[in-house]
Amino acid sequence: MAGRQLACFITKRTGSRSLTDDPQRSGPPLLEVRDLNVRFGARGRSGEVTAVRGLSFSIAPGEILGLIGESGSGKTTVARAVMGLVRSATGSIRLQGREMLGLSERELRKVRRRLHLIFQDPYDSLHPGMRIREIVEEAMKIHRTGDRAHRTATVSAALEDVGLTPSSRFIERYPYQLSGGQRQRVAIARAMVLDPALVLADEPTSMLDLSLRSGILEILKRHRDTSGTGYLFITHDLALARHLCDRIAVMFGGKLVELGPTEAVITNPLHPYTKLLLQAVEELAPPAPQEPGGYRVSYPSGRVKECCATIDPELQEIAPGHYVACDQDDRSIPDKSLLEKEE
Amino acid sequence: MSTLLEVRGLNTVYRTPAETVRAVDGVDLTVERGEILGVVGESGSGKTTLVMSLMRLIKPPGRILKGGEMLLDGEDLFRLPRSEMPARRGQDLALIPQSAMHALNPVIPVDRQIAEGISVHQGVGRKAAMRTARERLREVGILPERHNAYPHELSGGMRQRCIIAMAIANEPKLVIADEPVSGLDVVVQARILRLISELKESRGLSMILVSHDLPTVAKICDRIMVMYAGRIVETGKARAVLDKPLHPYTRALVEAIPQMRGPRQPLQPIPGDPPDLHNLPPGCNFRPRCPAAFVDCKMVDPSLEEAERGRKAACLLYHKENRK
Amino acid sequence: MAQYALVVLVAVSLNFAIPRLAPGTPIDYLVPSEQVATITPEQRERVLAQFGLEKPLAEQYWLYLTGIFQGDLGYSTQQGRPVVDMLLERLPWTLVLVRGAITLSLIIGAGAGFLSAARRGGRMEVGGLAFFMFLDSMPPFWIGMLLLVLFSGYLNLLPVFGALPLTGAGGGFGLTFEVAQRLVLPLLTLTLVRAGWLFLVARSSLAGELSEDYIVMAEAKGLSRRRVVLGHGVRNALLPLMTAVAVEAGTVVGGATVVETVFSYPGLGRLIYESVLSRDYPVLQGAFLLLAVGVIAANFLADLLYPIIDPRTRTADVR
Amino acid sequence: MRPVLVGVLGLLMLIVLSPATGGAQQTQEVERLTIATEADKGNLTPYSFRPPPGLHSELTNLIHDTLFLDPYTEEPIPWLATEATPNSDATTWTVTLRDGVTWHDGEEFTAEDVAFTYEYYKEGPANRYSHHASEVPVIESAEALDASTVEFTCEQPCPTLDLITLADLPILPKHIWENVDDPQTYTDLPVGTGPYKLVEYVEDQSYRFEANEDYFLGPPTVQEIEMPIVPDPSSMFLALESGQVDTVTRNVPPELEERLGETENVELVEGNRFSSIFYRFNAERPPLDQQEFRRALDMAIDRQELVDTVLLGSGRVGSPSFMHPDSEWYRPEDATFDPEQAQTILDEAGITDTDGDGIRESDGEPVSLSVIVPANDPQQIRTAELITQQLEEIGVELQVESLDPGTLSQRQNARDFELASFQGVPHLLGDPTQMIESLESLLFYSNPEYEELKSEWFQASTVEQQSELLSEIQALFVDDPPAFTLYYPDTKYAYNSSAYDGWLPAEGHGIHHKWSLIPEASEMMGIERVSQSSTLEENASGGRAAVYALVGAGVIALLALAVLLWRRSARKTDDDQI
Amino acid sequence: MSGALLGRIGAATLTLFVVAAVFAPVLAPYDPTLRTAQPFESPSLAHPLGANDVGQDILSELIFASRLSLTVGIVTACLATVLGVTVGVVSGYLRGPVDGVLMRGVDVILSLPFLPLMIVLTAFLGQNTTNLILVIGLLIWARPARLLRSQVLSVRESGHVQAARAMGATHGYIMVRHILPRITPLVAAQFVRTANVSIMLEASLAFLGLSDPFQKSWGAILFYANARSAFLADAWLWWVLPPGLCIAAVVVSFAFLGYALEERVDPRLRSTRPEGETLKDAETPAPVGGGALQ
Repeated sequence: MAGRQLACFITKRTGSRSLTDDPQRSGPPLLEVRDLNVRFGARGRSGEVTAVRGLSFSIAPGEILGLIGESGSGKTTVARAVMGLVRSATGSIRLQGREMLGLSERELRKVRRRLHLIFQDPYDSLHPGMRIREIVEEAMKIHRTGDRAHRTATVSAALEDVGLTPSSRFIERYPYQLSGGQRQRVAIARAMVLDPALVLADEPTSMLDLSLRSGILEILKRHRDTSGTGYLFITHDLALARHLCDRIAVMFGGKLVELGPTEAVITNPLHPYTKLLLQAVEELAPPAPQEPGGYRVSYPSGRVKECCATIDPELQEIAPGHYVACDQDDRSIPDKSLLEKEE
Repeated sequence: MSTLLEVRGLNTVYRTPAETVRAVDGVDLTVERGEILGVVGESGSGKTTLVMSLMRLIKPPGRILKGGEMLLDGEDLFRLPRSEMPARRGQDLALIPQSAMHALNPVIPVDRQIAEGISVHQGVGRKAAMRTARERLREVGILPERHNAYPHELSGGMRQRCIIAMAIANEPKLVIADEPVSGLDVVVQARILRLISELKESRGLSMILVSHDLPTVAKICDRIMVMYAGRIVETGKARAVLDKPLHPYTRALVEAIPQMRGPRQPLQPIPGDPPDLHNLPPGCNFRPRCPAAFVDCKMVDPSLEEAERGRKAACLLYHKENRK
Repeated sequence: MAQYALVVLVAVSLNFAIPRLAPGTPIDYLVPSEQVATITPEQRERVLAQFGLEKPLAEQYWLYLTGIFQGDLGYSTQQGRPVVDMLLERLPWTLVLVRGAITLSLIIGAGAGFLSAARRGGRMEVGGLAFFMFLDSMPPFWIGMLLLVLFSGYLNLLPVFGALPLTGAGGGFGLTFEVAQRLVLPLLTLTLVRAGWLFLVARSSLAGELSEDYIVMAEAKGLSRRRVVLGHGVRNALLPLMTAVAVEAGTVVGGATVVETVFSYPGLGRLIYESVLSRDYPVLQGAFLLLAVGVIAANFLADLLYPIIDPRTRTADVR
Repeated sequence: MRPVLVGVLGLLMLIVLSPATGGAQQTQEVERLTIATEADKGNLTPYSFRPPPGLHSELTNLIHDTLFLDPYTEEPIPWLATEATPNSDATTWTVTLRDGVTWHDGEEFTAEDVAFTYEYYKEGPANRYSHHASEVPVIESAEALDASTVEFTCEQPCPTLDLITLADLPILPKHIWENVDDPQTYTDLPVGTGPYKLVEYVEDQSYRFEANEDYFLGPPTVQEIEMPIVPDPSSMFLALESGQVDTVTRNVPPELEERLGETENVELVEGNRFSSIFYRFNAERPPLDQQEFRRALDMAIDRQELVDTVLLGSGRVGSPSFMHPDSEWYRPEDATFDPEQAQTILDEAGITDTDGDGIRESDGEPVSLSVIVPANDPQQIRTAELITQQLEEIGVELQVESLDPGTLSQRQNARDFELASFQGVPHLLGDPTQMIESLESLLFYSNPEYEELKSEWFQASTVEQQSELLSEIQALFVDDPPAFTLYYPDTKYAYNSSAYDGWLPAEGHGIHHKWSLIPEASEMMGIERVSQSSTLEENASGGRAAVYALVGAGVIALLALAVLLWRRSARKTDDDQI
Repeated sequence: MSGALLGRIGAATLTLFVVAAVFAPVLAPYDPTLRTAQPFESPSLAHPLGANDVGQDILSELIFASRLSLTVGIVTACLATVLGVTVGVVSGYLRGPVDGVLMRGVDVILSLPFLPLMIVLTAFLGQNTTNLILVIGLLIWARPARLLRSQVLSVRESGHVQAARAMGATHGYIMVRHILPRITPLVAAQFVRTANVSIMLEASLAFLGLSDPFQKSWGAILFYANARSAFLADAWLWWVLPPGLCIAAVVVSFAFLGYALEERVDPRLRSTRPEGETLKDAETPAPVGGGALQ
């Protein structure tokens, strides 16, 4: 994974003060993650991997935070840690002010009622042997909410909400009878029935065709708008994040390297990795169909200074609400060949 | 430029006692020398079947129907006896398959896998083949110390590079790439595409690049073909297709691309579901999802006709009788 | 490693306990039955003492364990010979038979299985599949008896019993030939019995490999179908097959009991069977130990071997 | 793959098609004889005894000799001894030994060896023979008076010492056995004075004997004996049929008599080996503790049906006398089969069916007995099955438990059984001293009258007295049998007459023993060797030809089918496919 | 395709035997425990397969024997499957130390020599059908357990299991509602496989004379046939071939059925793939981004 040369992207530890709130919003955060560390493998053994280090961020009610990073950057681990599915997590995760780390399995199960996780693979995340109705109402059954009639009504409403209309057409079907897009809608409907405070969406569109992605994004957005649910939206696709998210957090090598309002991060990326990511997206983006207007990034060239190999910089606030973990004055893009090797 | 490949009337069906599914339905295509032809289509549009048909690697119950032709440098590969195909694959036609993660034999070092193809086609010894293989690996940017690595020791991007090295090992006339970058991280995607562009420049590579991702294709391809439900619905120069999509489906695809620039606009989803080849609607296949559909679309199955200069579309909107 | 040691220890302990759980003691067999009831306690003690069976169980167990490490498995209560000698005497015969049967059935079963997987969809394929499954389903003793009746009885071509020619004299080719003649039927029986199973394993593993993407890639490289199937498919399908065979090779030593009985073949299986009937604890313990160690060693070997043939399993964190 | 297969098949065919070994010689001086035996009996010392099946003493006695000929003869026939003279009350015997006898290793055979052997049997660990020196009779001492005279002293009169004891116990070479502390783990090949030397013993595989050219009665008729161990009966007779062995030690089961009789060169002879199947009972368990009940059971058993069904008629019904009808000591007494009488006896004993379920009750408990039988002997299992049905007739339920031999002996030894099926061996059925002892030790027989007769028997100083007492004892068995003898199966043996036909059917022993191989023995024992004249040539039966045809047709049909399928699948072509 | 055909053949054959077993008293011409013919009688119209050594009708014996063989097969398979599934699911789902302990136990069982052990155990427990079933069942669960465990290991990583956990479902709920249904086809295949094995083991034990000799079973018929030299006489045609063929037929029909089931679980085994699968599989884009759960 991350080599020594890239250590400069990796902060030692974020300060203890809660610096990662969105300055625009007031009130207590919905989710507050502080100094999260996750290790895998036996402690001290050669197989030990630190997947997440010193991560801190928060999500306000009704906010969509985009967590960006490439595979292996630890973003899925963050979601799993928040769900309490990772035993080896340390630090602090507070949901609506309540500490979740260290809860017993029994208590965790109760807390999970207020959380929901949407998975990447709609083929895999729905039980192939259960009907759509059973899948959607499962959470209610597990938490013993409502009677049968209420559950059925809720399921129908949720299916209609995600655009599976009329719901009666889908309710008795099995997942294999649905297309990928429809399945992902079912997964979203399943997330909605218990009216969770926070939804964690882990690459919910990456397995879908382009033509279906936007539909899913719109549903999520609408749900946030109507319910005030907070979202942690995990993706590797900066363009998607730009369309959906209020704020963006960029992860690299298990660390948060940049965090800020979406437009600020995209128009003014500070961390070299963010810049690299933007450059790649730029490279991949099609030639604009209309006359390109506005912003075009140009990157100063330069090399990573030696210090980055040894210093583990902390997140610092550069602009209001815009944080970066890099000590360089000219936060230049790193040598390409350096990254090339790290593929 | 001269024409390298000309395919006419390619029909590939999957035939079982229960039903016959036309996965590739009367496709014509041409590739010029030194050109990259992009083929775009979503799940179930028959892209992969097209690729495998061109390689003549369709396995039962799939079969390529007689009557089509595939002229490579003027020679009809569909008329060759099956036993001669292995000699052509890798030599005339090379494949970059869909999943780089699984396309390498997990128990053989990558350089030997590449050398295998070289020694078969060039009839050289093991050592010479290995030399060539390593040369190719260097060319695609694999450091020498990783040449004898096993596939699982390499990252996704590096594996994809190996596959590319394998494809160009025998300097084939045509490379057919099926989703060469899907499944990779953005940064890596960018690099792989850059590599392909570079190879095109340096080697004058001719290529068919198949993808579900319009932006990817648009970026490096010279021409684009859009596939829908086993058919070509639009062709044209990449730039032109992107700037001014003709077919409603193409237009929808373009509009669904999230933009990094400009104001944030709500994305326009394409309504409905991807086509189900087992159960196609009468008339135009795209009609159920088409915002511009009119009465005739239900009855007439539009053919691919020239809509503008150098552009073709399979949509009644552009048929002569409708253009007034 | 420690886990293997633990498994061996538990297996070894069970091997100590199981024969002793069965009713009956060697004394019932050592002394003519008309006398057992009348022999005095001293006489009884004396007979048992010769085999260390008069001691308390805990002590017997301890002696058994320490004996194992010294390569001493005690004396047979029936033969009065060191168990180690007896086992070593039987082992070659079992190995010749079983190893031969595995090799042959591997050639026949796996060969046909690979062929079947490589040529899918033919009429022969279903027929072959059904045929080998039928082979797999026939009771070994039954096949053995039928073969015996056919070849030794009706056709009178092959010797009926034993492993060694009767005229112990001679040597060289003649002896080898005689031994081979006597090996034919049991070998054939075991081969037939195991070929079906190997056919299925081989077929499914090659079928699995052939549906992998790298096979398509190998074909796209321009390799001939033959080369793709042999060089890539079969090559990779051999891994699971070899592991299966390695693991099975450990157990098969005990599994030949029935066939060895039918053909009066002096293998370990028959020794075990007879020792069970005569409650020959030391021999049973020794034989069970040998089998358990065989199985565990085969498993261990397979575990060791696997990373060598399959580089994917070499990295430590892959479980 | 295909060439490999062809190669393997070729190799197999090569092996298959080459002729099997085994040929026969016509001369009376036979070079080699192959005798299949059914069980491994260790290294054939007197201590390597194992329970049946299989011959033990017959094999041991190929190597070892006894002082007198064998325990089942009418008169003592001197063997290693030339003479044995008792004193007046038959408590002391003076035995004169043959001169010029040597052990296989060349050492001279002397009186020291004899004295040593008896002391060794008496003092050492128990074996199959030792109780004849330590229990019945109790030999106080065996003393070598000089090189060729031994004096035996018994605690009580022992009139049958020369006839039985001295005829039964094999003599061991002192110079070897005096160094053997633990005979159970003695694994060297034995040394004896007998007509054969054991030259090779492959455990569980075979024995090989060579003639002792210096045998005191002259060299035996057969130079070499191969004795493969073939536990499976089918294999054994198959081997005989196909000429791979010349004779087998297992007696011919009734169902094979006809077939073997028809086989070319194979002859059957009644070997007169003593054998019986009897049920011993545990007289401690009620209601078996009542003599009337036992008598009723005995009466309810239809022995003729057993013989007809299980033995297909090849056998004799069991007699309460217990001993074998052909034994010199047998006193004919007939068993009564009378189920009605049995019912009456039960009724009178108060064992009646009170609840009308067809099963009688005794002390309020239904009379349900169990019999334990060896699981590996279907004849005995079938017998039990029939008896179950017979006892049902008189309202007694019998349950059969078939047990493996180990469990069976354990249950019997622990007296954890009600009825137990048992196979009588020659030793038990032909040797009165053994029977007297076994009545208590094996059968737990106790009867006040018998006790009296027994002590008289021990005091008797002549054979005649003992014989008379034995008659009285056997008469006693009619009303109070020590066991239910069911039947005495015929013991026919099969041999290849072209290989050797000098077999001697010796009373109690069958035909596979050293006397069959010693020219002098026939005259000494007064038994005719089996004659050649009765040989009847017969062709293979039509049935076998039919089977050949059937198998052949099957194979051809299969081949044809395979070829057809192969061609059909090959003809399948693609139509519109590229 | 081939699997479905074989599966149908297997099911049909098995049905035949089940019918024979259930309606044995109706179908069998005689009571197999009664002596209705002469011992060793050759086949005749009255006794199509002749009579055995005590004159019982062999055809009736065969028909009644299907009861025991099938009962042993099915009951043992139930026992072994329940054990195997429980251990496999618990072990694979919970992992950790529980898994370690259970799997070492499985290793031990697998390392024990089967047939000899069964000989010892039946000798110890007594030769009756219940014990036989117990012994076979207790010995053969280990293989299915190990197989199922590996399947559970992969199922437990699948999205819907993670989703259920994330929803706050208990372990018990997940194992029953999510894991079990997913491994059902494999369980069915294993059930069939164990039935297969236990019928064969029963036959072998009976042949060695180590089962209850009064229970009519095919192995026991062969035991008597062998002991009464049927192999040597022409009687092998009607006394030896039929029971052996019955065993083979039942076992092979179980095997066919099992194969058909396995083929459904693992489409790679199929002779030809249904086209729907081909298209879907081939064209579903591979996961992108942080797919691998570290």
